[in-house]
Amino acid sequence: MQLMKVRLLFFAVLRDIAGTDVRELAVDEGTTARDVWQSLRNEFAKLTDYTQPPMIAVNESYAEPETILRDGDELAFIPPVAGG
Amino acid sequence: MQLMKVRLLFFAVLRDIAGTDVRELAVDEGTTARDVWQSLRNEFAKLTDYTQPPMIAVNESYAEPETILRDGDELAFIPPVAGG
Amino acid sequence: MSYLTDDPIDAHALVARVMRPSDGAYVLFEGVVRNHHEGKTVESIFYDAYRPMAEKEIDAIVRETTAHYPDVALAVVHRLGHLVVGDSSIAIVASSTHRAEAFEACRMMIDRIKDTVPIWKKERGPNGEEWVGWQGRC
Amino acid sequence: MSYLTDDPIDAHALVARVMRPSDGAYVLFEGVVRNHHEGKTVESIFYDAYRPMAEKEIDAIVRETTAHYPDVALAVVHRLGHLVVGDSSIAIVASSTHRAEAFEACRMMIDRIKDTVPIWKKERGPNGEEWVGWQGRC
Repeated sequence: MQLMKVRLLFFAVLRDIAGTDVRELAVDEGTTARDVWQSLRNEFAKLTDYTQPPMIAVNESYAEPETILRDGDELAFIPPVAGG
Repeated sequence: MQLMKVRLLFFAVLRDIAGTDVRELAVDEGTTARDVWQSLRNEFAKLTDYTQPPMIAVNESYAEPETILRDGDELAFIPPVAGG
Repeated sequence: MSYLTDDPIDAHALVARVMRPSDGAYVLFEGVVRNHHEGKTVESIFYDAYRPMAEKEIDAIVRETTAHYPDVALAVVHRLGHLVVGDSSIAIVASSTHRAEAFEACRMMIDRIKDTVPIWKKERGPNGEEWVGWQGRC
Repeated sequence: MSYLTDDPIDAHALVARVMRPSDGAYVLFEGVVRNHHEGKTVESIFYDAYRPMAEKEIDAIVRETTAHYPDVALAVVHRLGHLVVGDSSIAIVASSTHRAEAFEACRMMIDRIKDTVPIWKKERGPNGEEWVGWQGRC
């Protein structure tokens, strides 16, 4: 199985929780955005209760949780927006 | 019959037509705002076609055409407004 | 405090006069002299008013709007005299905790002002001048 | 042309950028840091964004709004970073021949921007700080 590189960006509350604004991930082929969220829930206690991922962006566009990641993708979880 | 003094103000197109911005009128008791309009129609050819008076203000408040004028009243005909 | 002025409108000052620390939004409306009206070229506008009555009518509209939107702070000024294309004839500011009320109150103000306040305009263009709204109303 | 800035917003310049001689009205909306939110005192706000995506999303909203109101000219800028009470976080200008479209386009812009653009705010008050919208959403 091929390993792919994905760039994971953290913003707002997620950056505070992760303690970083970016992480390079090596993921298996077929990995979805939702899979990455589950791994973050396992890693960070503050996310354990968040069974559903927030909004998701792949390559700067909104995407579904079941989106299968490709090599070189930029992934970001988008907490509830509060602009304006 | 008692004569009363009424101050008639002209604005906008009516001032242009009348050639003045104010006129002191001596009117009979019982004279209405509409009566004054009729006399203006008789006087100024440019108003002849305007059988119905425009909006009417008596003492700086909108009033009905049948309002009976009282001594010392300030009367104004209000052409279609175009503020803003 | 007069709602009418013969000078250029300073919308920025109007906003500053209205804003309170509790306000999360404001909506500023300005009416501006445009270069056309009903297909004709406009170069300038002369605004005339029945001043004391216009002051009273605008004040009544401010009170009605405030009664309808108690959380909204309002300011309005209408300019009179000769204005050219690009000049502001009216500025209205509505500020509020939330944006919805600010939008609605500002809209209510301008709609009512255009409807009832005794202010008139004479438009001037290459083919002469005309009091807006008079021709053809009889 | 960026829709995001780290500097104070100059709404006056934004208006000047938008206005055309054919415009008879403009509506300016500004969102302002207020001193309270859901019953709590607010002293300052930190605005964060996924900048390139926020630029794209705002641009998409400008295009949608323009498609809906073709006569309207639009400008918008959102400020990021630390803001205190009274600072403007966003300014939107919509100008048009007639006022109705300017009001509606301006309202559509702010509603959509608040809905989809990846911008976040952390409110700071006497009892600490909090990312707005996160607590209790799980």
